[in-house]
Amino acid sequence: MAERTVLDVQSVVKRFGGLLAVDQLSFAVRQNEVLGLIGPNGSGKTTVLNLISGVFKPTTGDIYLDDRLISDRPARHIARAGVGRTFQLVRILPSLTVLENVMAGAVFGHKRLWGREARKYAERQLERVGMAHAMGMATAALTYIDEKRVELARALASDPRVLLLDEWLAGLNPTELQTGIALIRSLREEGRSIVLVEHVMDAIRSLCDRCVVMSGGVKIAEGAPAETLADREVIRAYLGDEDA
Amino acid sequence: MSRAEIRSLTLAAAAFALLAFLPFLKDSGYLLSVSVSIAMYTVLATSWALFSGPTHYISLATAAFYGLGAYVVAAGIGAISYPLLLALAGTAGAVLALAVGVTTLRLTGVYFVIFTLGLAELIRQVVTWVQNNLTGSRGMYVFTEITERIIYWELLGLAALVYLVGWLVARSRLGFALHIIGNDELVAAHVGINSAAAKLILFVISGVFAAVVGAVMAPRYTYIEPSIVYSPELSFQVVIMALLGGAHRLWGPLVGVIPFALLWELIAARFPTQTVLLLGVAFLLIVYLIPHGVVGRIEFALERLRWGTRRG
Amino acid sequence: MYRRTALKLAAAAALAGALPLGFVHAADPIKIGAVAPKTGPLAGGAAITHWPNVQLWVHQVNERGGLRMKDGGRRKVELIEYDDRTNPGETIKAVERLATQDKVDFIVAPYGTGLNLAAAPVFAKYGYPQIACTSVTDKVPELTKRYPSIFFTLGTTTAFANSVAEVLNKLRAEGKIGNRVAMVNVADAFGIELAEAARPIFKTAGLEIVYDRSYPLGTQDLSPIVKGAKAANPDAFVAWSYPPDTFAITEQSKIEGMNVKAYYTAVATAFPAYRGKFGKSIEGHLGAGGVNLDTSEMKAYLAAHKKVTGKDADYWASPVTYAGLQVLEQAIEAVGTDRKAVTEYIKKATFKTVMGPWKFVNQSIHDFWTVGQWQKGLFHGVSSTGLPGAKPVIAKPGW
Amino acid sequence: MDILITGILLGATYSLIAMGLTLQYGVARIMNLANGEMLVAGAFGAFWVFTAQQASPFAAALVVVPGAFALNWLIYRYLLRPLVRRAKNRGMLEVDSILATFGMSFVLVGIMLMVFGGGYFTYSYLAEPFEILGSPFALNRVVACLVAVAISGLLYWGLNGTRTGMALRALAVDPAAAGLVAIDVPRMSAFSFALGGAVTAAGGIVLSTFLTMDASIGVVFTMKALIIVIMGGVGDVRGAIVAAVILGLAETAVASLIDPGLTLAAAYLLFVLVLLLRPEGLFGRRQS
Repeated sequence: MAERTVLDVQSVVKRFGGLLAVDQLSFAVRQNEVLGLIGPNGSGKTTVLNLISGVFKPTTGDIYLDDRLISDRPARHIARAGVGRTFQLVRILPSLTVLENVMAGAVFGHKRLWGREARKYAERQLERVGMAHAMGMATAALTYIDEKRVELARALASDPRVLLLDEWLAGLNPTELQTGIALIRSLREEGRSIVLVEHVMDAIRSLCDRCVVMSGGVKIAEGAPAETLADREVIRAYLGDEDA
Repeated sequence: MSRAEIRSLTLAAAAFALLAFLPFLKDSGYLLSVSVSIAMYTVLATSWALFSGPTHYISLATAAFYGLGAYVVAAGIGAISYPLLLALAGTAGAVLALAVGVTTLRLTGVYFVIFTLGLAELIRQVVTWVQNNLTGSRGMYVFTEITERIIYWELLGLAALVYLVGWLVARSRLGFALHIIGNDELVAAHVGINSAAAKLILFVISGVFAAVVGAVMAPRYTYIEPSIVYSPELSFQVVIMALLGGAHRLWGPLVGVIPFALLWELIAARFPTQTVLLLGVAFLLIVYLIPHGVVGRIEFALERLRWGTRRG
Repeated sequence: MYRRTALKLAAAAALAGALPLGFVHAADPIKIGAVAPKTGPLAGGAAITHWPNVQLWVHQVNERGGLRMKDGGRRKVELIEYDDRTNPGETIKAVERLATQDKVDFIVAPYGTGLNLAAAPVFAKYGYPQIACTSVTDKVPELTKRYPSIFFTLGTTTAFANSVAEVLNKLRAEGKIGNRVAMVNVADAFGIELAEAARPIFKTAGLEIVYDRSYPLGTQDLSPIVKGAKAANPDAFVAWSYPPDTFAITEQSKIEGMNVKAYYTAVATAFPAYRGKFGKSIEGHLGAGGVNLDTSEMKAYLAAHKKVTGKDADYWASPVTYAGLQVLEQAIEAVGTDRKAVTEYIKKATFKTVMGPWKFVNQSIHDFWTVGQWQKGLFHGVSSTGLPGAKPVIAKPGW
Repeated sequence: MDILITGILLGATYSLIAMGLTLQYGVARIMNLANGEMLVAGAFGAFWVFTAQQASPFAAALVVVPGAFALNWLIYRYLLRPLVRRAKNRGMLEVDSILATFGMSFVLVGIMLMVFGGGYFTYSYLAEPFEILGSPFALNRVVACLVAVAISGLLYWGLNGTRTGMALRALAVDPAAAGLVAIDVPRMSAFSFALGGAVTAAGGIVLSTFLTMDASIGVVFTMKALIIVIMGGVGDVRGAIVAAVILGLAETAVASLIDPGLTLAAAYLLFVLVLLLRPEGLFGRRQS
C-alpha cells in the first residue's frame, strides 16, 4: 500500500431537509486503486458520488483531491481538477453526434483540447470502448449499452485522475461484462483511481481492491471485497430485516 | 476553414453586397421600408436565437434593450456624435444584460420567460419616470439627417455582423459549450463547462445587438415614446419569428422572418379593415401546419431528398 | 362601417361604369390614402376623432358628385385605408405603400403626434401635403423647416398650458378660486410635455402648484393620486391625461368628492362618451380643445357627423380633422392634383372650414381653441389663441 | 388605513384578472396569451347589456359566463388538444401554446373590432361613494372585491372540497401521474381551461364597471395576469390571490407615500424580487 491517497472523503454529512442521506462518511482512494462502493438500494451510494463530483455540497465534512479541497467548489472545477464520472441513468447529449458527445469531455475537461486534437483524442477514446464504428452516428440510433460506452468514453476524454462509475456494468450480458471488466482494469493500470458503485457481485470481486459498504447513509464495513462481503453486518444490510 | 465554409462565406458576402444596392433601385421606397423591417427583425431574431436557440431560454426582454438603445440616442442626439451614440447604446445594452444575466440566469423555463417580460416593463417604467421627473420633454425628438436608406445600410451591416458573430461562436469552444448546455446542463457542469458564464456572454451579445438596433431605428421614428419603443409586441414578434423559423440554426430566424414579414405585409395591404383578424388566422395556420418551424420543414425535405437519391 | 363605405363606393363605381355615357366622361376618381390605428393603444382615440371624419368627408364629397375640378369636371374620391396597429414602423410602410404601390394622389395625415412625425419624412420625400390634425408639439418651427409639406392645426403644448393658466387666473380674478393648483400628468409623451410646459407658466402666472405628480400609462387605480391631490387642498385641479385615465380620474374625483371650482382634464374630456358616462355631473368641467358651437357650419357638421357615422363627433379634434380634409378638398379644387401646387396653395390661401376661416402661417394654424368647458351638456370653447366666439368661463358647481 | 383598503380593493381587481389564468396555465398547462381578450369580451358583453338592454351589467353574467365556458371548451378541444398531443415534453407544449394563443389573441381582437368597433367603451355603474371607516371608496370597486371574494371562495371550495377539484389539483401537480390514477386527463384539462375562461370573462364583466376599455386593450390584462400567476406560484389559486393583493397593496402604498409615477415600477420590482428570492413563486413547489 505504498500508493499515495488521491481522493480523501472526510466525515462527510449530507442532509436533505430532514432526511440524513449520508452520515459521517470517511474513506480514501489511492492511486491505481479500484474502490467498490456497495450497499442496498437507498443506502446513499449515488449521493456520495454526487457529493464527490459536485452535484451537491456536503452539509459538513470535506473532500480532498490530492490534498486540494474540492468539496466547496462547483462541479465544473471538480471536473477540471480531474474527476470524471458516468451517471446511473445514462445522460447522453441527444442532439450531438456520438463523436461530439465524447469531444465534450476532451474540450472542456481536465485536458482542454480543441479542434483536430480534440477530435483525434475523442476518436481514440471511442475506439477504446469499442465504439469506433459509431463515430458519426446520431445518438438516437444507439442501444442502451452503447450509450453507456459513449458516456464512459466522454468521461475518459477528459483524462480524469479519478473516475466515478455509477452502476456502469449493470445490464451487460456475460460477454459484455467480461470486456467491461477488462476495460476498467486497463484504466486502473494507466494510473487512474476508480470509484465503482455496483451491484454486480462478480465484478466487485474481480475488480475491486477494496470495498466500502454503506447502509442507511452510514459506512458499515470497509476492506477487501472477500472479507467485507462476508461480514455479518453487510449480509444483514442486504438481506436482513429490510421489508422492501 | 473548410472549402464548404469558404464557399458559404463567399456566397453570404455576395448576397450582402447585392442587398446593399437595393436602395438604388428605381421607386424603391416601399421595398426599402419593407426591407428595413425585415432587416430589423432579422437582426433582432437572429441575435435572440444566438442566446435562446442553444439554451432554450425564451427571453421576452428584447423591447427593454431596444427601448434602451432608442432612448440613449434620444437623450444624446445633438450633444454627442451619432456613431458614438451607437457605441454608447451598445455599452448600455451590455451593462443591462450583464446585470440582468447575473441575477436571473438561474431561473429556468417559464419563470425566466415571465421574468424577462416583467423586467422589460420595469425598465420602461423607470425610464419613463426618469424622463418625466428629471429630463422633461428634452430628448424625445430625434432630428437627424439620417434617412431610411442609411438605416437600411446600418441594419444590413448589423445583420452581417450578427451572422459573423454567430458563425464565429458556432466554431468556437463557446458555441460547443452552449450546445452541450442546451442538451444537458448537468453533463455540461461535469465536463467542466462554466455554463453561467457561457450563457451570460451570449445574453450580453444578444442584448447589445437589440440595443444597437433600437439606437439605429430611433432616427426613423423622429419622436420617441415609451409606449412605442418599449412595446411588448416587439418582444413577442421577435420570439415568434425566431421560433417559427427555427432557433437552433443560425439561418433559422431568417427563414422565419422573411415569409412572415411578407405574409403580414400582404395581409396588411390586401385586407386593411380586417388586418388583425387575418393576421391571427394566418398565424394559427402556420403554427398548426408547420409544427417544427420552417427550418424543420426544410431539413425534413432535405433528409427525404438525401434518402431518395441514395435509394435511387 | 368603413367597409360599408367601400361597398357603397364599389356600387357607385359599378353603377357609373354601367351607365351609358351621357355627360362628360366621368373622370377617374382621385385616390386618397389613409393610414391610422384601427388596433393598438391609439385605436380607441382614432376610432372617435379620426376614422369617422375620413368616412364623413369621403361620403359628403362623393354625394355631391365629387370634387369640382378647375376644368369644371367632377372627380369622385376613392379611399384606400390601412391599419398601422399603432406601430410607427407600420405607418411608414403603409405610407410608402400608398405612395409607390397604390400611387394615391393624396394621403390623409396619420393619427397622433408620434405616428405623424414618424411618417413625416416619407410625406416629405414624395411631396405629399401632410395636414397633421392630431399632433400637438412645441417643435413646430423645427418641424416645418425640416418638412416643407407638413402643416399643424391643433396647437402647441405651450399654448395649451398658457390658456389653462389664463382661464384659472380669470376665475381667480373673479374671486371664484384661489391660486392653489393640484396638477397630475400621465407619464407618456404628450402628458409629460404638457406638464413640463405648464410648470414655469403656472409659476409666472402666480399660480402655486401644491401637488405635482405623474402616473404611468395603464395605471389601473387612480384613487391614490386623486386622494393625494385632494389632500393638498387645491382650488383647481389640472390633469394632463389620456382617454382611459381621463374617465378614471373623473369618476374617482366624483367619488372622493373633490370639490374644486376649476376642474380640468385633457384629452377625451371633449368626447361624447365623457358626457355619456357622467351625464349632468360634468357641468363646468374644463378640457382640452373646444369649438364654437354657434356657427351654422359647426351645427351642420355635427348633424352630418351624427347622421353619416351614427355617432356624435367630439368637440375638439373631430372638427379639426374634418377641417383639415376641407383644406385638402379646397386646395385640390383650386389647383388640381399636382401635389406641389396643392402644397403651395395650402401655404398661401385662406380656407373656409367648420372651424372658421383657416390661414396657415409658417405652415401652422395659429388661431386654435385651447380650453373648452361643458356648459349645459355642450362643450364650448372658452379660451383660444385669438378666435371669436368664446363663452365666458363658469366656476364648476358641485358634482 | 386608507392605503390598506384601497390596496385590497385594487388587489381584488388583480385577482379577478389572474384567477382564470391560474386554472388555464396551472392545471391545463396552456400559457394562454389570449386570456386578456377573453376578459375584454366579457366586458363588452356587460357594456352591451347595460347600454343596449338598459339592464344591470351583472345580468350579462347569465349569458357571458356559460358562453365563455363553452367557447373555451371548444378552443381547448379543437385547437389546443392537438398541440398537447403532439408535444413531446412540457417545453414544447409551452412554445406551441405561446405561438397558438398569440395567434388566437389576434383573431379575438379582430372579431371584437368587427362586432363592436374600435372606440372606447365606458359607462357609469355604481360609481358612487361607499363609506368604509369614514372614507369614501368607489362602490363598484367594493362590489368587485366582493365578487372576487365570492369567486375565489367558490374556487377554493371546488378545488379542495370536491372530487373534481381533487382531480384538478392532482393534474396541476403531475398530469402523467394523474393519468395513472384513473383521472381523465384530457377531459379535466378541457374542463379547467373552460372554467378558467369563464372566470376570466366574469372578471371582465366586473371590471367593466370601472375600467375604460377598447378592443385591443386585452394584452395589458394578459401581461398583468401572467405576472401575478407566476408570482403566486403556478397552479395555486391561493398563491395568485395573495400575489394579487400584495401587488395591490404595494402599488397603492407607493402611489400614496412615495410617488404615483413609480407604482408600476414598484410592482414589477416586487415581482422581480420575488422571483429572485423564490424562483418557484410564493406558493409554488420547488422543482428539482
